[in-house]
Amino acid sequence: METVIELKGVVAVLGSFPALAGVSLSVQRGEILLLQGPNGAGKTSLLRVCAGLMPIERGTGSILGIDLATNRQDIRTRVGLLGHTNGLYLDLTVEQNIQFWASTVGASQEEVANAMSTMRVDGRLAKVKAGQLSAGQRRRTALASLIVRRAEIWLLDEPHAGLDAAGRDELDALLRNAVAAGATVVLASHESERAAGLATRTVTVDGGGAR
Amino acid sequence: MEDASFIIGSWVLTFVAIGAYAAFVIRRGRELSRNATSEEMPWT
Amino acid sequence: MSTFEQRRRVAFAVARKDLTIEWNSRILVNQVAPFAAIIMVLFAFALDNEGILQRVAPGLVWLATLFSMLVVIQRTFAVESADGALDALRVAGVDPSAIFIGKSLALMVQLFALELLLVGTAVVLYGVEMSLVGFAEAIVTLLTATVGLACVGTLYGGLAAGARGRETLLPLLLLPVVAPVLIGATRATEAAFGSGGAQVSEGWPWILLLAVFAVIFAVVGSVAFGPLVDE
Amino acid sequence: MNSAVASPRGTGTRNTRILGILTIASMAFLALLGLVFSAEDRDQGSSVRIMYVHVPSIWVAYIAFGMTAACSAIYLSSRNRSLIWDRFAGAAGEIGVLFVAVSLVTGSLWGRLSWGTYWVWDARLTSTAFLFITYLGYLAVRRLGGTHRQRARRSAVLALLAILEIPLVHFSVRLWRSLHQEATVATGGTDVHMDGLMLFSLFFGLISFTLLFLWLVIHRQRSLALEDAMENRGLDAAIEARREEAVS
Repeated sequence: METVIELKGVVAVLGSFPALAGVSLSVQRGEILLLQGPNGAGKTSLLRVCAGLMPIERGTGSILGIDLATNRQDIRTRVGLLGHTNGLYLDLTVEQNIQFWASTVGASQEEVANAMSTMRVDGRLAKVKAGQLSAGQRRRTALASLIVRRAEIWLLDEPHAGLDAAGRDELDALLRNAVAAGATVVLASHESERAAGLATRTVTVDGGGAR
Repeated sequence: MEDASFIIGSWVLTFVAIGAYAAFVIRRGRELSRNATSEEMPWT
Repeated sequence: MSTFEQRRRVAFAVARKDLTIEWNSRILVNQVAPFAAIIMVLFAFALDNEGILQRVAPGLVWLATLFSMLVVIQRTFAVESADGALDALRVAGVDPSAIFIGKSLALMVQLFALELLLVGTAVVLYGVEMSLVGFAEAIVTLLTATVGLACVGTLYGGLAAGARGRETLLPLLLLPVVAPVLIGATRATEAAFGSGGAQVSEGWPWILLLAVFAVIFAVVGSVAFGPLVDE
Repeated sequence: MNSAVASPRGTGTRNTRILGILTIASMAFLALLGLVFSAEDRDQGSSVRIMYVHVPSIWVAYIAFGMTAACSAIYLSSRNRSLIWDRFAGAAGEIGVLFVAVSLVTGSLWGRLSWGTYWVWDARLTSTAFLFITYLGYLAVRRLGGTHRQRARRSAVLALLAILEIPLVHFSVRLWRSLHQEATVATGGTDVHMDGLMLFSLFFGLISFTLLFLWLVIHRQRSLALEDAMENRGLDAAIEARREEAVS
């Protein structure tokens, strides 16, 4: 198996607070890894480090074989992160948001249409401004714009939050499809029962470390 | 005499400003070096 | 590795996105433009003398532009950080220089519209009169000054936005840098307006200064934007 | 740890102490030269005595800002990106701001005596004021927080931008002033006819202020290094505390 995420003793700080206090983690291609742990354990920071968003202060790490310390910019094009925030422009409509993200990677109109129908944000919803959507609808829009980015590693922070039962089923199916197509998924979730059914492995994050 | 007070004033001001800054730098250094190890003070 | 073609596509996507946001929200039209117009009226209250107003109209136009520009820049980066879109852009690996060019382009369009409004206000409220050549010169001045302002505004706006909660830093960083634009654009506009007996021909050297400023900050900005905003 | 507790050493070494004594001695001698020995100027009278602190101050400020830019460039271009260059840049920037402020104030006092006004909109004065504000912004950006490397990169880029901006501002302010006839007020008043001793005093002032600058920048760099080290140590403790959370 190919190792896509390799962290050794990674420390990452928010201001002067060590959000990650020495995390070592190894993830193989094709895994669906569930991060569990209490609030403030460092799950979000761990995902942000893997996305190349947070610089690492100490330790070493590589994502898809690219060094986290030196080439974070190169990593970012190949991973997709759905954080606490959705990364949407609230004054753009659902369709305009997804179109924008599609145009940054050069995705086709067909891919946009597919992503929108997969996440059920097509039709009437497509013309609504993101600022007027419900939490679950925003989450689905964010997932749709994640789909068009064709990431190799999906990093998802509480992806189930705010989704209704049907939406959760669709998300699970989507992730399984993505993995079948060669992607890797790391997700943090409080919905442990549902996520455990989906995950191939579970890691507990606590006190800025992983076990 | 106005001239003299301006001249003395500018000299005094210059030296007071620099002196105060120098004192700040030295005191900060003393304070911080109290607990510092040799590795943290490569100049010693 | 992003090719030139990719970068151009992303830059235009970013510019179109920012302009669509303005089109959807009409913040510039409904809030910033009235604010700019109010500044012009307040100037008239403060300098209550028609002769003076006519004489200093060019300076007032550009001062009002700078103040409104601060608001516009803060708005264009608030849009990015409202729902973590700037983070999303960074994760998407979008080339920072393309973001810089795109956001600058959108800012140029918005600033230019704002300046046209301000010049119009000066003509109406302050009794400014222009010859045809003067009018052409005013337009060229607006264009070159706008390019410089937009580039430098995007550059420092990004820096201030990257440091969360420290948006108040923007005026301190930005206003000293745009001093050449204020000087150059004011003199060129004076020539165009004929304020204080200035000749139209006196304006062109100042426009050259504005052009140099614009070129320098367009080039430097696209290099420096990444390291300043990233992290 | 033990050796550190034994004697509080501060940021000084034998060499900086020698430099410090030299600086103090030459400052005292400069005061004698400037305030007692040197003659009054033919046109300006005794007010020329302000020159001996005013000109060296702005001289130091220029050296300091030059050093900030040079160290920032070295930081960005060096392979290992040693933070010592960032700290030298920061130390020099801070000292530069102090000396620009001193020269602005002494300059306006001198101006009051020789031109009868504290401030004229002369090109050099105006662009010096901009210099001051620009580097205040630089120092503000250094204090933004984040990791040391973030601070170093951000402020280094900003320092290079400042170097680019200064000539532009200076040039445009000069163009701006050249249109106004009153500009001669500034240049006309500063015509100082210097005899040998005055010239020597001024030259001596430049040297002793340069010594002062070196002494300050070395000490400041070291105390900044200590600040960074203490922050790192705070991080070590915080990491320990963070790990404890998991055990409980």
